[in-house]
Amino acid sequence: MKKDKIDIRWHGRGGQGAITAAKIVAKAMFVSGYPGVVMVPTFGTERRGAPVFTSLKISKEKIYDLSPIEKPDIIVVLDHVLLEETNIVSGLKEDGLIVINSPCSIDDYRFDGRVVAIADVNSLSLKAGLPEGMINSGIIGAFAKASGIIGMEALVEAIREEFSDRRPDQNAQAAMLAYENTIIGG
Amino acid sequence: MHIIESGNVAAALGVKLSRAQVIAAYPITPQTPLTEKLSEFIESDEMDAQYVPVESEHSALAVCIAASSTGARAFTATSANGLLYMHEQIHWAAGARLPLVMCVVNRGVGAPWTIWNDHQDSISQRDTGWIQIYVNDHQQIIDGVIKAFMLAEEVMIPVMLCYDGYLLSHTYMPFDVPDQEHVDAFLPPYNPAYALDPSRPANLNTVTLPDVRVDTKGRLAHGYMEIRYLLQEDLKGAIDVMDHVDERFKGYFGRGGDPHYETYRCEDARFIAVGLGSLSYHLREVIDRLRDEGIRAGIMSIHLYRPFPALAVAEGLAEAEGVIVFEKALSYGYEGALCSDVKAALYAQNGSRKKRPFVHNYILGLGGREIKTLELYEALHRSCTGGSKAQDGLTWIGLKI
Amino acid sequence: MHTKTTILSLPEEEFVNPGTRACSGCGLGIAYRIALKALGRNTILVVPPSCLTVLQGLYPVAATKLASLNVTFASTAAASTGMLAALKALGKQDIKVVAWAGDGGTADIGLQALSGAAERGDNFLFICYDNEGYMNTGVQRSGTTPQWAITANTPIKGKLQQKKDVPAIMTAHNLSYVATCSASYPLDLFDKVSKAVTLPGVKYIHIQIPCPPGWGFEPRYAVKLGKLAVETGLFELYEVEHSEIRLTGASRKIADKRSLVPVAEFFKAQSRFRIMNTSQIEEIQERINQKWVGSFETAEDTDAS
Amino acid sequence: MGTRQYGHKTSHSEPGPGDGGRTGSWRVARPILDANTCIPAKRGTASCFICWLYCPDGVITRTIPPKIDYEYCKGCGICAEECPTKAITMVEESCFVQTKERKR
Repeated sequence: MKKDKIDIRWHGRGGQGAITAAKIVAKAMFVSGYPGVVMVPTFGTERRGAPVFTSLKISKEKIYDLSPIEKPDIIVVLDHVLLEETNIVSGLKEDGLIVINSPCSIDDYRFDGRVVAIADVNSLSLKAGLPEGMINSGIIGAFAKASGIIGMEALVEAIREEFSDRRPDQNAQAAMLAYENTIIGG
Repeated sequence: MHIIESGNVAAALGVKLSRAQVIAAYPITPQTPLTEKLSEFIESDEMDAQYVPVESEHSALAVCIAASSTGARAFTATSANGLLYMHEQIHWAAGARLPLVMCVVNRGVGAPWTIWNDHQDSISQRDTGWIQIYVNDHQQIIDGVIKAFMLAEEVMIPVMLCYDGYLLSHTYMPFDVPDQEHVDAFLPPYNPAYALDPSRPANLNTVTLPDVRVDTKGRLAHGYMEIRYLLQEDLKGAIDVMDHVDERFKGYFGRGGDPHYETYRCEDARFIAVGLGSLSYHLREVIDRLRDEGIRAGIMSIHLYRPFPALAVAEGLAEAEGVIVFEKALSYGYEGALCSDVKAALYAQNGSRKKRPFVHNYILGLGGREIKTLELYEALHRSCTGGSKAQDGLTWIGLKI
Repeated sequence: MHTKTTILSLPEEEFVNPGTRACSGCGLGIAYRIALKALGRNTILVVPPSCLTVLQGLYPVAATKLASLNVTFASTAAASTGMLAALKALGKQDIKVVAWAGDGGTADIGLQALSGAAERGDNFLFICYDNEGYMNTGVQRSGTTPQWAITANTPIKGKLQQKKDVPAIMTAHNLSYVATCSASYPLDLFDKVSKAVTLPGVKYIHIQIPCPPGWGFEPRYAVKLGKLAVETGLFELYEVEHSEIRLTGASRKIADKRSLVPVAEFFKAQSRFRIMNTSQIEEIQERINQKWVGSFETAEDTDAS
Repeated sequence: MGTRQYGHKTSHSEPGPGDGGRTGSWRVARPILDANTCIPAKRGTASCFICWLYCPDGVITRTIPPKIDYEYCKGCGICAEECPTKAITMVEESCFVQTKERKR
């Protein structure tokens, strides 16, 4: 997926770190030659555990429209259970990609011909030495593998910077593991 | 150095770089991350300032008023009802001619409660004698804070720097953080002509009579009305001072050049949309689409709302056939306040023209109602193609009633 | 231990110019003059709207020789905090910040900011001069107006509620110093103000101010009325340090002598209490008696030691 | 900006006497001190000064004998009331007006 403008919508639960994940990708994209980067979180009374989403717009030019993404190129789902609760894939472009953190088989997911990528980020993150539930660095690895829009070097650097005082090595390792173990299908 | 951060962090960095000495704030969404960041800078000794966690917004401005009167550079920030709770103090700070800077992270006001963005909070403070500036992105926030201190201290009038709650405050985008060294060179320390001082005792803001009166040295001192007249004159003078500040800033940092308003594709425009804040950037998408369709439209994004640069605005709109004002606030019972201001500017400045442009007014996005690009397009298209008869008075966008 | 100030040791320098707009016989004039002597020149005052705003003078003439900042009604304590923060930022911490608010500006509209500053522990002295009503606006009731007082907005029945005990509220904030004073006991006032400014955090001094027009008596009796309030035991002079209350001056003497002047004498000297009947006076007398039981008992212990 | 040379742009007051004018004109009765009864005057030493202590307007000096500034004394009478030896008496202002007229 090599475009001048890419819209990525991140779905997670309050407290899961979807915003941080999107922010890390934003930083990495910015240093990789996309001067137009805007990350617009869900606004309002977020509560821990409630479904949230954040819009990450990436462009070769400055972005002036800060409205939420309605037709994403990529959807990233930090918790596969959310797929059952809300219509997460709404607006996903026909040639779009959906990246899911899920322990299930890739064959369990069908989205009208869109490309699906899954990684069991929960167990991979545990394997990397992160505490239970800390999956926002891992999902970045899966995103990188599935989208191919950005190299892991820039992402790992951005992850290390973001988590400089919170297990930078393990977070980087989680992203690497997820990158290596992402299955693409659909 | 470029970083990607939220608008609130951009503001906090601007305050830190400006070396504000006293900061007082009371938490209110969506301002909180800004003042939390400042408390973090101060507690970690990254910033040398006094942080006062007050018990109300009224007190936040009280702290700033007294600190500024005593000779310190002071900053506060708030939103919505917090700003309204300050109202008395807002007037006071202007009357006392204190160069405070306050970020207003725009939010709708209750009732009913809303935490989402519109401009009703700051627009309703337009008659207080403060300078009011609206910015459109994070670069303008951080630069705006630094410039605001200089402007405020040049004219001794407080400045409200307004930016959209959530849309800018909680959104992340890249911006350049100027070096401390350069900011120090640009913005000298605050050094007022008089600050409260036991060795030069004076009583400030004492009861002032309706008429002039002779002082202790036999000189004539003004009455209340002269003090207020001077505020008005100096506010008007601030329009030019803002030009100088912007020019100076450009000299140091290479950015700026649109102190009063920013235009996009207005050169040959038959129709010009007018707006404040991030909305005016959002409208660029629509302008591009209209241009693609052969409609010569442009957008004027007002930065300086008070003092209102009426002459410049009228000049900017002089060749337009239609002016379409998009607003996230309303002077209830009439129309959008900006629309009235634009009309007044056109009336006063373009009086000799045979034909003034039609002026349409759209109200949208109140209480955070999502502003869809398509709806903006439809509205602007309607105004541009329907001529002056398209819609008189005020039209709501996105209303589901 | 502070040595007690006498008239002869009281500083001669005056910090208030003559010819103020204060009413003839205004108790505030006495208290303000004396307190400023205790504060000295290296002080900045913070003043909300009140009779003091008028006493301090109209632009461009200042009756007070000290620097002073007029602030909005509700913001006195917060403004004091801001001034303090600026002085700290500018390295001028030797300058004393002293707030002077009336009872309305303290007990009513100013209480939130005062409580906030007290909780934060900002280092300034807050003086409430309590003339027991909104005298500057024409004698309306305030939170500290005593029960049964006729005021402009309790014109027939008098105030039905009892006086708000602000020093007790401030004591509950665990301040380093809380004291009550009266304009009629200037030396006690001088000593308390002198002591307060040496202590850390917010210090609170509550001064009772006889007000000839508001209370309804001839100006010449201003000092007498203030003394009567103390001698009847209705208003006590005390100070609180480390949560310990200690009676001072004339109130200490009452405890020692275990005798109170009947409170009826205080009420009868003022027209604001003209509607009070015997049973109302007796009820208040009983309240006063109850209040003093403890102090009389302690006095016995003191005598024994 | 302003056409007159005003000292300040804001309400900035500087200390000076007589903000309320010559407040001596408020007086209906004038305190007159009898040096024969006044304690410091009689003793010739610094003593008493209760009148100085209590004067709400600071118009009595701490001198021997104490002097009253009639330009600003509002005539409240607290000094007369509090004087322990009743050395100060309040005399109606009209008496002084008549005296002046007689002199003319």
